[in-house]
Amino acid sequence: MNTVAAGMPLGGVIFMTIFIAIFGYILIILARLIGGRRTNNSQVKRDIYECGIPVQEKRETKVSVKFYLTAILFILFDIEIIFMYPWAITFKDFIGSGQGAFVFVSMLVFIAVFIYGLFWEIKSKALEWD
Amino acid sequence: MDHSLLMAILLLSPLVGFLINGIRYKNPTANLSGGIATAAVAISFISSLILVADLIGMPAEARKIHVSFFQWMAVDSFKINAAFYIDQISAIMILVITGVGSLIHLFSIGYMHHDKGVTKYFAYLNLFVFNMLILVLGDSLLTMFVGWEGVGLCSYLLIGFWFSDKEKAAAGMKAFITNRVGDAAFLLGMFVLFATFGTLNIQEMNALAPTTAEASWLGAITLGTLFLFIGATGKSAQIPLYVWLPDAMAGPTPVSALIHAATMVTAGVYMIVRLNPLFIVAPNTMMVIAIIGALTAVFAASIGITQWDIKKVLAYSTVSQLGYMFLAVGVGAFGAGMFHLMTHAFFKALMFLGSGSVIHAMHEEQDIRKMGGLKKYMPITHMTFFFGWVAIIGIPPFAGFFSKDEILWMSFHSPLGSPALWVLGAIGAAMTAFYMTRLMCLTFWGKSRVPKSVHPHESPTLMTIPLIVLGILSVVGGWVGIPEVIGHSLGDIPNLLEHWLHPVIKPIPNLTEAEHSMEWMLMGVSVSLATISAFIAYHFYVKSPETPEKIANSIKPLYNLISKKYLVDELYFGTIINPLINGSKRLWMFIDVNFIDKITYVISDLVRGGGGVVRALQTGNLQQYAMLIGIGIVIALSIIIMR
Amino acid sequence: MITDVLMFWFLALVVLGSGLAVILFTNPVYSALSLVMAMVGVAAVFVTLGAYFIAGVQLIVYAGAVMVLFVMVLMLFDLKRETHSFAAGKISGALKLISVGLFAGLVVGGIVMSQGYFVKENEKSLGAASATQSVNTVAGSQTNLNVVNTDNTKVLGTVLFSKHVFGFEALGVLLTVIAVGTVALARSKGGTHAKH
Amino acid sequence: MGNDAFEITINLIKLVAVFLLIVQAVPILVWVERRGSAFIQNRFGPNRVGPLGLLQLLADAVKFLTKEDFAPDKAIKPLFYAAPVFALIPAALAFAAIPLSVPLEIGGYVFRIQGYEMNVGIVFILGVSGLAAYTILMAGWGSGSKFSLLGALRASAQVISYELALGLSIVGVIMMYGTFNLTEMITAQQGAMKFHAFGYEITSRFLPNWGIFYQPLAAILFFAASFAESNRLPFDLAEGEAEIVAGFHTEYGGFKMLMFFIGEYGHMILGSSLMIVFFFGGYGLPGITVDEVRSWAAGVTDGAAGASVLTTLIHFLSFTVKLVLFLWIFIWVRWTLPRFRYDQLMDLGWRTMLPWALGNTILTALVIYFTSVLI
Amino acid sequence: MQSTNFLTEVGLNHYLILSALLFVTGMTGVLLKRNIIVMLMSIELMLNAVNISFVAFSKYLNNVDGQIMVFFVMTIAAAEAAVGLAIAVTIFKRFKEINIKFFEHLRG
Repeated sequence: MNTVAAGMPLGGVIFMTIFIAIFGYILIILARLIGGRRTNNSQVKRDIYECGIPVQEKRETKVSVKFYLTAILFILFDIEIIFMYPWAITFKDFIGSGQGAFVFVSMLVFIAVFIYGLFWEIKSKALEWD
Repeated sequence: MDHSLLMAILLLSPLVGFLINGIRYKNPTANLSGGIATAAVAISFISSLILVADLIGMPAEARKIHVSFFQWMAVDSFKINAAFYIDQISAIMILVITGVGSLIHLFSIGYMHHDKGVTKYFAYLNLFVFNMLILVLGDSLLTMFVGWEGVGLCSYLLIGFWFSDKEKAAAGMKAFITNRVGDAAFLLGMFVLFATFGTLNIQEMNALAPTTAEASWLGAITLGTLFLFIGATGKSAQIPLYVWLPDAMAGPTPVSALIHAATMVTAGVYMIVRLNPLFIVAPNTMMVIAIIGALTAVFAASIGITQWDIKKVLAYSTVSQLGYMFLAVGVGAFGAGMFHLMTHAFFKALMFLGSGSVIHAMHEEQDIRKMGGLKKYMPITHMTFFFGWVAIIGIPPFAGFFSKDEILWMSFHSPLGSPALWVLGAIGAAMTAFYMTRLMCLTFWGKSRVPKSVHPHESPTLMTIPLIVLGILSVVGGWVGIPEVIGHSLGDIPNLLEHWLHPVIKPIPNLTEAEHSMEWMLMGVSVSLATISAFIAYHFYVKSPETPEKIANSIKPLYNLISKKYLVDELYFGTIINPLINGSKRLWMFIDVNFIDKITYVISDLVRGGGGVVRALQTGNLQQYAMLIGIGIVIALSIIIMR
Repeated sequence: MITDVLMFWFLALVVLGSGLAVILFTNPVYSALSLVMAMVGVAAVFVTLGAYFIAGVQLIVYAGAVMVLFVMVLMLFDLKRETHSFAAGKISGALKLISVGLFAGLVVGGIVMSQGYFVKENEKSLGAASATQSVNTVAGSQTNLNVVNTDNTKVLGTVLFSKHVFGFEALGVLLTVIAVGTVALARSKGGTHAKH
Repeated sequence: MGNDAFEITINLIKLVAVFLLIVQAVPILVWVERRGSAFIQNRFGPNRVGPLGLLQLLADAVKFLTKEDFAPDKAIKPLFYAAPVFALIPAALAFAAIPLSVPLEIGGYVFRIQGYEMNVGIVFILGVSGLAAYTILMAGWGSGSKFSLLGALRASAQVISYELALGLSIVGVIMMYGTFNLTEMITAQQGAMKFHAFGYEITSRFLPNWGIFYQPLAAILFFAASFAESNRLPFDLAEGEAEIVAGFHTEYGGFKMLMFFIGEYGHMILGSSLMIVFFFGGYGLPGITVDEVRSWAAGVTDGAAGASVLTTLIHFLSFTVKLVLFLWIFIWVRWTLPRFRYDQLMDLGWRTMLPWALGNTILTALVIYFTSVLI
Repeated sequence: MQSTNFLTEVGLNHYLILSALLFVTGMTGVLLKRNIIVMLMSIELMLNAVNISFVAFSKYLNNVDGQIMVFFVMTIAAAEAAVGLAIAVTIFKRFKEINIKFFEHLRG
């Protein structure tokens, strides 16, 4: 087959990223130019949103540590899932070459560990939001 | 299904059972954990059945299933794979291990029902089955050694299962340490064989084995096999390393049935049979094996006559029967050895389980002087025990007859054997009949001597099912190896076992054609000897219970010597263990205190002083540490580059 | 192939530039975002080296997961600009810079000097490229750098699940241990040195 | 990128076209959404400007453009302005990797109807769409408002949580087709249902050979997860009006707001396209292979080029029809189902979908193993 | 050396030098930054640098093991980031302090 169109996708990706970025900024600038400046420039307009009361200066919001815990668990499980990809893609080949059982069992062990971790998290209520 | 998966299931299923039970050992219910453990072994049994069925389907010369999972280690030319193979020999073994094993697991559910550590118990049992399978299936001596050590460990753990009792813990340790002596010899044997053949793979070694016999005592193969045999004496309780087995009866009775009768103790025999092409070319080793085997058979049987503990009697009986197996392999009758191994596994496991049933019924009482007349309380146990009894004393057509007869005949007939060995074997057989009948009489027959506080009862169904199955096996188990002479006269019954094993067993060199008349005569002699001594025992212990005591009193010194087990334990303590301990104590008092401790004090003082100086560097500043690492790398790099 | 050369220099510029930006920004959130940029750049570098799957994993794991965590933590605790973003201490700072400089010089010098060695190694292995181990049997030469190599990932998977299967299992256990450990850590109420 | 200047130019234009395809789809989708919701809720919807209110789009665009562009004082300006621009990128980049039709063959050139052909297409798409979390975080933090920040944290936690289920649910699909390449997947789904099991070849005359019949559970999980990924109802917790105003784009207005919209619809289009590629045969016609269509086209038209154009068009049309159906489901669901609570959302992601996806993976592996090993 | 080729012929050395420079950048960050989280990020930078050289060697030595090592390094790096951040967050929650200088007080 002609490899031309297949090509290296990298150039395309970079081109597209740059193109969209430029396109987006142009639109913003365009909107700025067309939208213009209004004369009303009061403080209230330039404040951030605050349910109709004066803005509270302190921005020390209490954020639940759950968010960051979720992110950590996400990383770990994400990697475990990523490890399954090369397995999934080669599984049929392994079966073909007669090593299916070994690869299957090794992945089962891996998944068993994974499930253990998952159920530990569920049991320890780390994944519970209230 | 492909073989690698089946093999993986066969091996891993007990391991998974071990992990499940081992991890959740705190929730003990005997039914659950025992169910898991039994299922695990039963799965193994099913997959081994499938594997063996496949094996039978193959042509006779190519019967072999070889599975290699991964490379375990590789050092230069020394390569060991985690590979396992099933041939005709190991096929028998895996069937026995997983089959008898699952029956014993089933029995244990009932037997250990009230024990606190029941989950732990089943975890150990499963671990044992796993290790035993590795031992049996391993395709190299090193893989086998892993299982060899593993079963030793499990045996230790299970003998000392009730470790809060000091004596039982000590029995476990005794077993472990005695086994270590044998294991060291096994290792040495491995070294010698590796130096000779450059491989530890069993099949390769068997293929490389020379065809001519090695006459010298110091030849490599003779030396290697001798070392291996010493290893086998440790594991299989032969003279001089048999002392641990009777003590091992401290463990739970199903353990004694599984480990110390049916499977682990036969590992030595199995190892020799598996390496038979090597052993057959070392006639000196064979001679040693045969003599030790025969001596052990008689020696242990004589001790068995004087014991009062039901399990001890069975234990010495096991040692004695193992002696027969070694006698068989020693005279080159490897097939007969395997045959006896198999039948022995059936009837001895049966008898141990039966004794477990009795002990269970008697509320942990093991002394046969306090039993008697149990026949009417425990009909099933009695019936199955009866089958075991007739099997072991060699009454035709029960299992033990065929195997024992073949051993005796081969020890007479084989060029490696001699009439003297046959005489020893026959005496042993008579003694076996005597003490077994004695056990039978004192336990089940005669009048009851059961204390008033004990109410014997039949065991629950869970425990009697294995007994019944094993009882049937003890009856029919011998029919797979009906000797040619009998089979010929009854029609055309083939010796199935011999045909099965034939491709993997090296024939005995210079074996002459058997004379049928001679064989019939010897068979008659041994059977009648056994029958006569059984009748004598019956007479002594049922008809006139006072006679044995009189005889014992008339030969008091000899009786005492025998009932104290020939003072072998004391001998070992006096000559080996105590001097070792005393010498070590002196060494400690002199060298350790005066030199080694001093040196360490000086070193520690130096380190402490130096540490005081270097301590200033530990500021807790992470970046400073990183900087020091960086500087170190820079220096190292510049040395490398400037060089 | 001039486009490949240009691509390399462009990516090198992006990676090094955003790498420098990581340590030069005083606002840690900007640092984190430039690190994301650097990681995406590294993924692109992997693509130029023919490691497509690894590049994808780099995107998913590093750029998509690890850095999300960093950014989240920074935003969670609202860590804004710091007046002194670099450590104090003139002498130690100088020492650190000197050691870093020396290190850089030594490594780059070593790489440049080693030219012949690696090239030789390359040719040697190219000559004896075995079928199973060849990631880019053709990509060893510059001209075929861009060919979409179908078997790359499959070879990776095959080797991972045969030769490195124990490392793989060990990592599975490690990840579970970390998952359990971080949850325990995040829940702890502070250490034994509570001096406040 | 290409051999000669012509080809490079075409390829670049193709990329621009793919992007514009998303951008132009947004006003239409907005209109469909408004009319559709009105239809579902028994209202009229926009019907004043132009026929059927179609010109409402134009009016909206004009209104957005003429809005004053400003940023709050507390906002961190570079991030505040960068966030909407970057919101456009991930979905468009990922969408460009999806094959929309059969390659066009004209005069020795082969033009793929897709932005770029990728061998590791799935991994690339997952990786790039994972970057969408940054735009949300940038917008939330750059606004300098606590509602924005809270909304951003919520949204990103939600997006990454469902990325797990998303990634895991397609492991079974990858296992079945043994490839990451989307074109190969589509090729494998062509024609009537046909598979091998236990040594037999099983064919069906009625069902197409689509992934949905092999992986129904994966399809459901994937579809639900792609709802969450695009922050659509019932998973639009990021902008729960009653709790955190409008989420991470509370402070945005005018054209910048529209760009977030484009990003969201882009994700919607991406999710639908992936559904189509993985489970509904991609651009293929149900039960009919590309070769059959091609031979038919060769009979209808004269010349190879004409046949190729016709084939490509037919398949592009097939893809479009499927895409429209799925987008309609997206809209339909939005106006049918109520919003989840946040704890329910996280529960669903971590404790329901993840184990199910895991079970699906194991089950698929088992079935594949035993059907191919057992005789 | 061959200064004419250096710009136009990209080879293994280019990737290695890129990797080395990136590594040094990260090292500088670890040594000099005060914010513990930025230090962790610098460590990630260093690991990325190492990964580049792994993949470069993998390509030029025709051996896929390098890519698998990258896979493993990424896993370890993610685990390290998770634990490192968990510790940093725990300390921050307790003492409201993120400066590396403060961490000296934690020494035993």
